[in-house]
Amino acid sequence: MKKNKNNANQHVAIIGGGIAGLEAARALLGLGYRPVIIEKSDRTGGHVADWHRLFPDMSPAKDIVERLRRETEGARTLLQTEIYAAGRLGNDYTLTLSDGNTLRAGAVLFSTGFDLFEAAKKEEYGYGIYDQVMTNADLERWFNGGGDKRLDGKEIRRIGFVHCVGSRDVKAGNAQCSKVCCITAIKQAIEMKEKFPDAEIWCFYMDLRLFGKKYEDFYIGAQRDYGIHFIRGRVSEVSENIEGRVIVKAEDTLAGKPVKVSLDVLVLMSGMVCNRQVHGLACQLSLGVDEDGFLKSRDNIASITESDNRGIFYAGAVTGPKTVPETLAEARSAALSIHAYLSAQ
Amino acid sequence: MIYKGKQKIWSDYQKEIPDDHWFYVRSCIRQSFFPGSERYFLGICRDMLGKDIHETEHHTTCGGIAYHSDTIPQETAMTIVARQFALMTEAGYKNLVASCITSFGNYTETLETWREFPELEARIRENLWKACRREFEKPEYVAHASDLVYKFRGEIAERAKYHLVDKETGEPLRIVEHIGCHYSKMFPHKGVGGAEYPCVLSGMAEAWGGKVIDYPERRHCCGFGFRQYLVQANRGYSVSNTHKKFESMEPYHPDVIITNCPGCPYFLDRWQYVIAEQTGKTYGRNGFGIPVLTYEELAGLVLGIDPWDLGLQIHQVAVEPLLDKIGIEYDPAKKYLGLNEKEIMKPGLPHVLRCC
Amino acid sequence: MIERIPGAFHPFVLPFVIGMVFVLAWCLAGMLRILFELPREDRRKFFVSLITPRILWKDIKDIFLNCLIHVRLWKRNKVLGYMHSSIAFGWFMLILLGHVEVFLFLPHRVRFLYYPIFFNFFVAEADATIQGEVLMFLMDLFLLLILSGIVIAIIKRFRSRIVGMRRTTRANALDTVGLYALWAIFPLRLLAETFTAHISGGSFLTEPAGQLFHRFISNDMHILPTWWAYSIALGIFMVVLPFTRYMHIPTEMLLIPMRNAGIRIRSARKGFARLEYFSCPGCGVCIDACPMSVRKENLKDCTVYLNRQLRRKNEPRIEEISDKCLLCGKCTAVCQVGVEGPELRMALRGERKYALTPDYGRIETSALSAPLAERKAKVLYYAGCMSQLTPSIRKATAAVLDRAGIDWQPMDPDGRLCCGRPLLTAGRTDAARELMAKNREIILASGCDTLLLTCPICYRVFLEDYDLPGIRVVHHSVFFQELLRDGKLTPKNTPVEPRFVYHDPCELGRGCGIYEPPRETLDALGTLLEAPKNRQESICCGGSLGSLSLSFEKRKDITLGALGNLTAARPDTIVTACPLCLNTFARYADRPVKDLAQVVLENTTD
Amino acid sequence: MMEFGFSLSPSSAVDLDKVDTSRFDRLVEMEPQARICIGCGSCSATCTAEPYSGMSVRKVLLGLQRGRDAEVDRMLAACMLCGKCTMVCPRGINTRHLILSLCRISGKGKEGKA
Repeated sequence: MKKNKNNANQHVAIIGGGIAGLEAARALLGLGYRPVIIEKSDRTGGHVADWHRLFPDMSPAKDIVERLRRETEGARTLLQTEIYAAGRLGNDYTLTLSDGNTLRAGAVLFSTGFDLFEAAKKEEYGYGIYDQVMTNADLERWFNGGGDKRLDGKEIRRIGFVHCVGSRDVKAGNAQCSKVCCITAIKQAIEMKEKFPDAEIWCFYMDLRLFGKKYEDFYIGAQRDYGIHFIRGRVSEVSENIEGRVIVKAEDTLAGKPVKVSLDVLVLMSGMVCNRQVHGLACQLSLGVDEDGFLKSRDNIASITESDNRGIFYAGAVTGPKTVPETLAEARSAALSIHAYLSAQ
Repeated sequence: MIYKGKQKIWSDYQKEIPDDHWFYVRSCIRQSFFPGSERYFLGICRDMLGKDIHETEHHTTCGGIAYHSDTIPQETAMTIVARQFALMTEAGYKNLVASCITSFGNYTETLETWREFPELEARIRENLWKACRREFEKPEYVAHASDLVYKFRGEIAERAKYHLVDKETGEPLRIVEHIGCHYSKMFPHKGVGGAEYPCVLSGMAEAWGGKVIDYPERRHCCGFGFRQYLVQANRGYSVSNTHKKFESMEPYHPDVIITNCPGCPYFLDRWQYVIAEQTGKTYGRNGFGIPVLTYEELAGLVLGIDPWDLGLQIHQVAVEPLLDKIGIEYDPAKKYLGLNEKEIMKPGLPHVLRCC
Repeated sequence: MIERIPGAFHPFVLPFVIGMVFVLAWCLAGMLRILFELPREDRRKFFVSLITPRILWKDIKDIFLNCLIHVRLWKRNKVLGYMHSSIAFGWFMLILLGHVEVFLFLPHRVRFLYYPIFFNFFVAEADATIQGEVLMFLMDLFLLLILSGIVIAIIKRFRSRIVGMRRTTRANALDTVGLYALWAIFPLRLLAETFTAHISGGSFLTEPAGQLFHRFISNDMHILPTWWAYSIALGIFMVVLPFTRYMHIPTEMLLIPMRNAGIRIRSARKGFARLEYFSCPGCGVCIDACPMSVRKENLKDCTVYLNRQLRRKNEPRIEEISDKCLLCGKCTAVCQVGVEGPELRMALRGERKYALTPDYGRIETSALSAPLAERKAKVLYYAGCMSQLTPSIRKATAAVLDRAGIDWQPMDPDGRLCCGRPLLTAGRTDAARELMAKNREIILASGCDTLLLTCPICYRVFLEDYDLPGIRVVHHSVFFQELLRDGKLTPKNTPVEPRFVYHDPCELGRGCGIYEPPRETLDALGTLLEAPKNRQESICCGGSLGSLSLSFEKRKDITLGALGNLTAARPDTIVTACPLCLNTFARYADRPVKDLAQVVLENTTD
Repeated sequence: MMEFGFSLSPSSAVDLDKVDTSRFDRLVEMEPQARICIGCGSCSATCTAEPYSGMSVRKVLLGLQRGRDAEVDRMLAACMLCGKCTMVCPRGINTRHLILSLCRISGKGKEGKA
């Protein structure tokens, strides 16, 4: 698409400076727009910035985040900034920011992402109660060099992974599949096996949803090359024995028998849940919210990056759990949609 | 164990418990199994705390045992419950307190069902009217008696004569708390502390100086399970269940088990004898078992009531090692003297489990 | 004719004599050992065969045609056939004619083992008579024949592709010694005879050569060294012979009469099996023939290497090779001496010790046979496990049988027992017998007179290993051909004749010798094309149950290789008569693969 | 010992801490593919021996990892080696050879004498 001279005057507000926001900003910069990234935390990169390595190529998450940061240096990035109010003014949108300024933009992109399910809400898994229970995010933090007393200096011989923590669970309020946890669990199990070669690892799953490119290879590799055990059955309860080890109970539904195992560390695969903070803004702009709390696209097939409102666009996990490549592709797609929209004005 | 984590959960599951004016419904079986418990509950509430607690001789079973044993349908059980509500309404009370966990569960389940299916409530009202020409108002509040004791645990602690500590070492006693399944497993928000980490008993134990043990099979059923025990052919399951719990708590060397259900203390107590006979194994020190007390009995001990007045001699597992450890004074000679020092018969002694 | 050397002895004969005595003793001991290892009844069978004129004549004929003329090799590869028969037959004739000379001229010297071999050294003017002249001429002729063979052998050694072999075995050190000794023998003989030609006489080869040499070197000092060298070469060859592939020469001469006597492999290491793996000439024809050879890593898993490892007693490799084989039987089909690779492997698999014994005690045959006995159809159709996985075959067969008005019923409509052949191929013979006994009870109780099979695996075991008196065991390829021949099925008139290529399933073709009936059927229903490799030479589909250890991924190349052969003639449809071949080919084929039953159904009318 | 008319029944739960998987470990050495089963059940569904014995390669592999050796041996003894399971396995496991290997190692990882 050709760069439009008039684009230079056009502001596009990007709400959320995760990888979706950054990638969209990068694309919009390329098209000659002036994207403004509004990020509530003190840094961009979102959840991916906390991650260590990404499947399926095990590439460092840092690389992509840093590349995106570098390539969006030309965009205005407002950190530690929240949006107090939003409204429509003619063809434009005005956003009242927490820094007291008002931003006027021709289009608004919601790249507000997701929240990780709060693992402590699944009380039976004992996160925050039993010493040796941690989450996928805790583990990535540890992979990134942040110390963790659950692992540092401990003799780790037995590790468990619980899939679907807070996802596909109506009792936890999230019926949707969080999509990336199966492959993340397998990735982390392999990484743990590499760190603790003598450890035995069990993954407790309900279904294994390995839909993406090379995911199945990961699965076969985890079984064949790393000897990771997969038990089809959801963990029912977790307790602690007198030695401080975690006792996990589940049913091995393939064997039709209850199983229990004591572990040195248990990792809970917290799922992606909707970012509830964005609901207020969505309400002000009368955007649809799906039953699962994610924002509603105009339709889920042809225009997933478009809202029902002219000039408001979506990218990434704001509309539902997404993988990194899906998020990036949606961000570029949204940038093009924004360009088409603004060009038509 | 991260104690703070538990405290957070406990704070999420606190329920408001009315201060006074209760309609008390007794348990079918507790009066014979733990004859002192209900009496001292009323004693503590009325005499010590000066509360208004009313009970009536017209109260019957809540139907819970029959319901959970699949011998009566739910409608029948609900109609029986409705009759208890009618008694309460007639007596002019709005807060119901149940002595029995199954009753508590039964009342809660009935009320929750009616909330979901109002037409069912209408039918039950009709049934009750047809059956005994009674009408009722739903209680504003349903509590279990242990909720009240939990609420007043501080008052009891203030008046305590003994604390749950080893008098020799000053160490807190290691206490296993066992919550009846129907207390909060069905409706976590109806129990103090929720279902996973209830604090109704642990709160009492800690308030009175003890230390609660969180062992792996803490959540497990005592083994009663209604049909598991009531059908004789299934009793193996029942005792196996109990055995599993004891095996799990054994490494922690608990001093006492406290419970808030009629069935649990009975089975945790009596099955220790059966397990000892079957396997030769006992779980307390020196061949004794682990004493199993109701929370009222424990409160009674803390308040300095004579163990034999509390009916502790009725337990299978001897409580003397526990009494000695706390330093509670008792007269061994009076163990088998009943009310007014009347001789009640001495039981025969088991072969394996040490009882004196 | 003059005897030149008094006493008819010279020390140079010693290397030959020592070698000869050694090899004869070795062979005698070996023969006795094998005879001793044979089960008593087999031994008896062998002796009886030697006095049965019909078999004896066949023995002589086979030994002559195979060991000397190499008829089978001629059929396969004319250059190699010429090479082998020139050396073997030529050498045989040299020995024979040597003896004739001795008999004719110096009959009292016959008892000297070496005399006929070194005849030209010991005599003078042997060509003085017309008989002598003719014999000398023949001797030179056969020597020339051998030398021509040796030239080809040398070329083959270094450029096997020139003689039409893609792959051949790599010789070990002793084989190489034997080989060079063998190569050396005949040029040395030529030299020796050439140098003595002016004394003993010679013919068209030795005489002119002798005269030629005399122009350069005129004294006779070099006569003796050449005869010494000739004798030493012979001696070396015979001493190393038992430890080289050349052992096949004497062994095969025992193998042929034993096979003709009807003896089969009973034990994997002893008796007849030992005879087979020592009969292997190590030529490596089976390397190119083996379907596994499409993968380089499997080049050393064919029968020639099994025989080599068996001789070396390399147990891990023996196990690996015997488990990997597809049992397609092609190595046997191309083998010059007829080493039965599959049978050898099955016997080896049978040697395994298992901690767990199969037990089929819980299978009640009465319950399985009762409904069959009630219905009592003439033809009992047993689909077998593999046809259970290819319902197209079962349905087509049923429809064809109905179309032809056959009174039939299925034996295993809902999957029953396995035929037992997979257990046999895995070497679990006892378990197979137990299962076969159960099937036999069911079949006998069913009251049928024909047992129809659509699976060649089942067909072979029912044919070879079951005892079903009064019941005809027939494969559908034969049965349907008969139905067509008898007019019970009518070919459909089609404007364009479908072009078929027929794949011979291993168990049906090489296994049971059924090649023509399916072809006749296809020919009647359409145009039959032939794959370059067909019938005996057909290439295994790669799906064979015969291989125990070959993994799924590694079979793919075999299948693709077989498909390449089948599609060379550009057929519309690949037709086979085995559910396993069908299943395997269908996975990778670029055109329809059908069972014969489907083709018959589609191309006949009611 | 007093007779009560009932007795302690062993737990039906599989305690993975106590399960002896040495036989499975030995199998994995011989047949690395044993690990890649996904428990789809194709083998069980197609098994010729299943109607007479409950044989299932899936259950065999799982049983070995859950300490159910006696059950595994009972199933293995019923196998007819027909090879259907090998043909249907979506992961391409050579189940037939796997069964033969398993038959060579008995109960506690001991090997049948060759």
